[in-house]
Amino acid sequence: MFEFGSPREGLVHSTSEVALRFSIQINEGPYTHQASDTAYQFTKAALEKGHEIFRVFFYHDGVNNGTRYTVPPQDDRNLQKLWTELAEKHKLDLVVCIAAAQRRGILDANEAKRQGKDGDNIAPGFRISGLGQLIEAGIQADRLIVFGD
Amino acid sequence: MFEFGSPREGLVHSTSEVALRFSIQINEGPYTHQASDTAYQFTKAALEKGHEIFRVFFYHDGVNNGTRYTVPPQDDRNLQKLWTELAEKHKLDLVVCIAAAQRRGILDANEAKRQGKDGDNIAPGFRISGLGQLIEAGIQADRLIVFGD
Amino acid sequence: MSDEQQKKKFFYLNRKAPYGTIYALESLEVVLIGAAFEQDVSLAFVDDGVFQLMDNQDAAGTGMKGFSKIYRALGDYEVRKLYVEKESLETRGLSVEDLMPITYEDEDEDYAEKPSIILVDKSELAKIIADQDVVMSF
Amino acid sequence: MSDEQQKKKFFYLNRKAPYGTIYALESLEVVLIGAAFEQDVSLAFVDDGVFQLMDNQDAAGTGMKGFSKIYRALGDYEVRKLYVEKESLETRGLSVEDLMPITYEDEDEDYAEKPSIILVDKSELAKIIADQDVVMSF
Amino acid sequence: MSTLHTVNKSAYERNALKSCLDHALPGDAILLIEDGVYAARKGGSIAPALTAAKGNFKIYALGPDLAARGVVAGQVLEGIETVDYAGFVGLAADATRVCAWL
Amino acid sequence: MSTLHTVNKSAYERNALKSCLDHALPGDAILLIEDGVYAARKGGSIAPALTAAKGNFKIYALGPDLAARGVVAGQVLEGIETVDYAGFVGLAADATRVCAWL
Repeated sequence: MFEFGSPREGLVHSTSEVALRFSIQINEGPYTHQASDTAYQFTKAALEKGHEIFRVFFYHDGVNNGTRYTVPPQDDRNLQKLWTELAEKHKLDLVVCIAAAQRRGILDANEAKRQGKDGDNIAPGFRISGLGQLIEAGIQADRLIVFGD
Repeated sequence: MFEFGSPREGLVHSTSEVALRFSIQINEGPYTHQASDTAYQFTKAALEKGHEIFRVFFYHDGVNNGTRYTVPPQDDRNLQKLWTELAEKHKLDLVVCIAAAQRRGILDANEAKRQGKDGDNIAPGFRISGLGQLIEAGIQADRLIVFGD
Repeated sequence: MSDEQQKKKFFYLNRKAPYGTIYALESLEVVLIGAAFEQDVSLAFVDDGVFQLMDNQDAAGTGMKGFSKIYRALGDYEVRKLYVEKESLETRGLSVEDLMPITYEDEDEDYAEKPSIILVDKSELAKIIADQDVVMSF
Repeated sequence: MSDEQQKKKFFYLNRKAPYGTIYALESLEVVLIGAAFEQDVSLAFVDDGVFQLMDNQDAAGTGMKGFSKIYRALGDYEVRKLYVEKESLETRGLSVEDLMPITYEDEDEDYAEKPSIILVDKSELAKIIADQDVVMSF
Repeated sequence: MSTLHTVNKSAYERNALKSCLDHALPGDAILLIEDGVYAARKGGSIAPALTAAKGNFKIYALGPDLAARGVVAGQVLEGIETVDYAGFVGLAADATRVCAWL
Repeated sequence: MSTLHTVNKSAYERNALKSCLDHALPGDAILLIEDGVYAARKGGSIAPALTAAKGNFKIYALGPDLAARGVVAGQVLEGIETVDYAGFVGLAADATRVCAWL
């Protein structure tokens, strides 16, 4: 893991800041609330400062960030793509809560098959898993940051 | 249209109540907020009293009521199915706003094709259309009732 | 029913701040589409809704799309009545000078530019609501 | 890192009323799953969160699924610390008698039934928050 | 020519009920639904404001929402009438317009 | 051993900031984000409470959120420091835990 040796551009005026492991929880869907935007900017900034992101966990309506069916207006940001690209670049673990996803209609191929649905809509870079992954994210990280409504 | 001649079980103590034409606007997704539940109970009660429902318009996160991919817990209500069944029974016009749906990943077969997506998730009984349908619902109905957050 | 009879008073009640949630933006999208229907349209900005009209909005740093320019364009859509509640401004330490200038061109007066923002107090707004046919809340 | 060192203080901050939104229910789902991880768990009910614990909840008429029984079962999951804020109760005209009785069996005292609800005031709760490792907000 | 106002937010958390009371006219009906029904409970800090408002408005609370939240019959403020969904429809029909304070 | 508290709600609409101020300890940091930043604007009715709180806590506001909402530099209350997303990360790193008042 990257350790801060000397002051760098973009670092805050913190004297104590060393590389930490963050977990991120996102509770709201894209566009409807700013939570996903703020979480994305925070995650990007943390990575740029050399911190580790242990996991990004999508809960409640946050699971709606993980559908590849969104088609936002062309002059607007595409939050799903932003997350997918950030995950690809930094090997992020983007986890969509299975219980929350079932209530809200987010499916991967496995879930679709298991539930007898005729298709799935999960976006690249996201995976569906259980709430235990959120608890583990809390245990393994130095800080858990919650973005919600 | 049904007119109230004499007092009936279940009618409120209104002396003036005649059959009216209602439009319903739903702004929130199922489960996350109670708005869809309340709107459903209101719509059902209005129909049982002999009123007409001109249109149910799903806006903002309300569009998420219209995905057939939801799999709520077995002991819980399935709001999408409740709406689909009510629409079937009473020939309701359930309209999902296209602009809101695009942001949130709700697609019908036409939209999927037009946007180059590999599948769709719209539920039976729902159709995707423009915001003009909401304005028309306001114009044509005696009352527009908004359920939201 | 004639076309004239079909003309209804549409009232958009905006009580939420912009950007934190999408309601302000998606409310505007309804207003723009609704303008084509040639109804009698007015908008009200109450409580945190008054923040929607603040001048100098620049969303670029958040990654979100700014949309404050749309309010300025409402006059072009013949949306000319933007009621702003005085008490809501005062509580937030705002005056009308803190808001965007929003105007329309009056075709009856040689296209003179006139302000669309109408300051009202609570009791005036209460009476305006009581005069509407359709209230859409955001 | 040993298993002992891995044990963290998990704190669930519940500030929302039940039923109007899903946060109360989905917060409970995290608590139940989290119980299997054998961390040091406590829940706090503050502001409208205290409404979650009201007795006599019956959601049948709304069509929604009632879930108040889950709170009573928390003791079986070894979730035994439910901090309820006095000031939040008082503002809402509630006393602890208006809340569900929630208990756990203390295996160290011959499985005596003990109350899980712990009344605290604001300043006590502030200190409890300052002692946590992980704060999950709902 | 009256308005039905609906309030679905907890008055302890948000300003929707206050704003509604500020903008209703004498003779209007106010219906508390969803989390809005907590305001109808006796003893809370919002109760005096609601009791004062009863002189000007007809105030209702949705029964199924009260029951879901554990607000039982004897706890509802005097003068607030409980209605079911059919009653909600009736109130909407009786009014000239419905204004939601979201 | 301090806490970073985040507040993302308008203090004019909800009680999140008030509740945060009631539960922060001296030396804690409070970061206003999203609609929470309106509280940092001079002249509003919440300003005195925030000014009083500055004696006990370090109060920050997220710059990009201020800018989005049209709160320009001179309008921010004295003593409230503006940070960017990197600064937000730094505050989270400096604290022992982060508590969101949603």
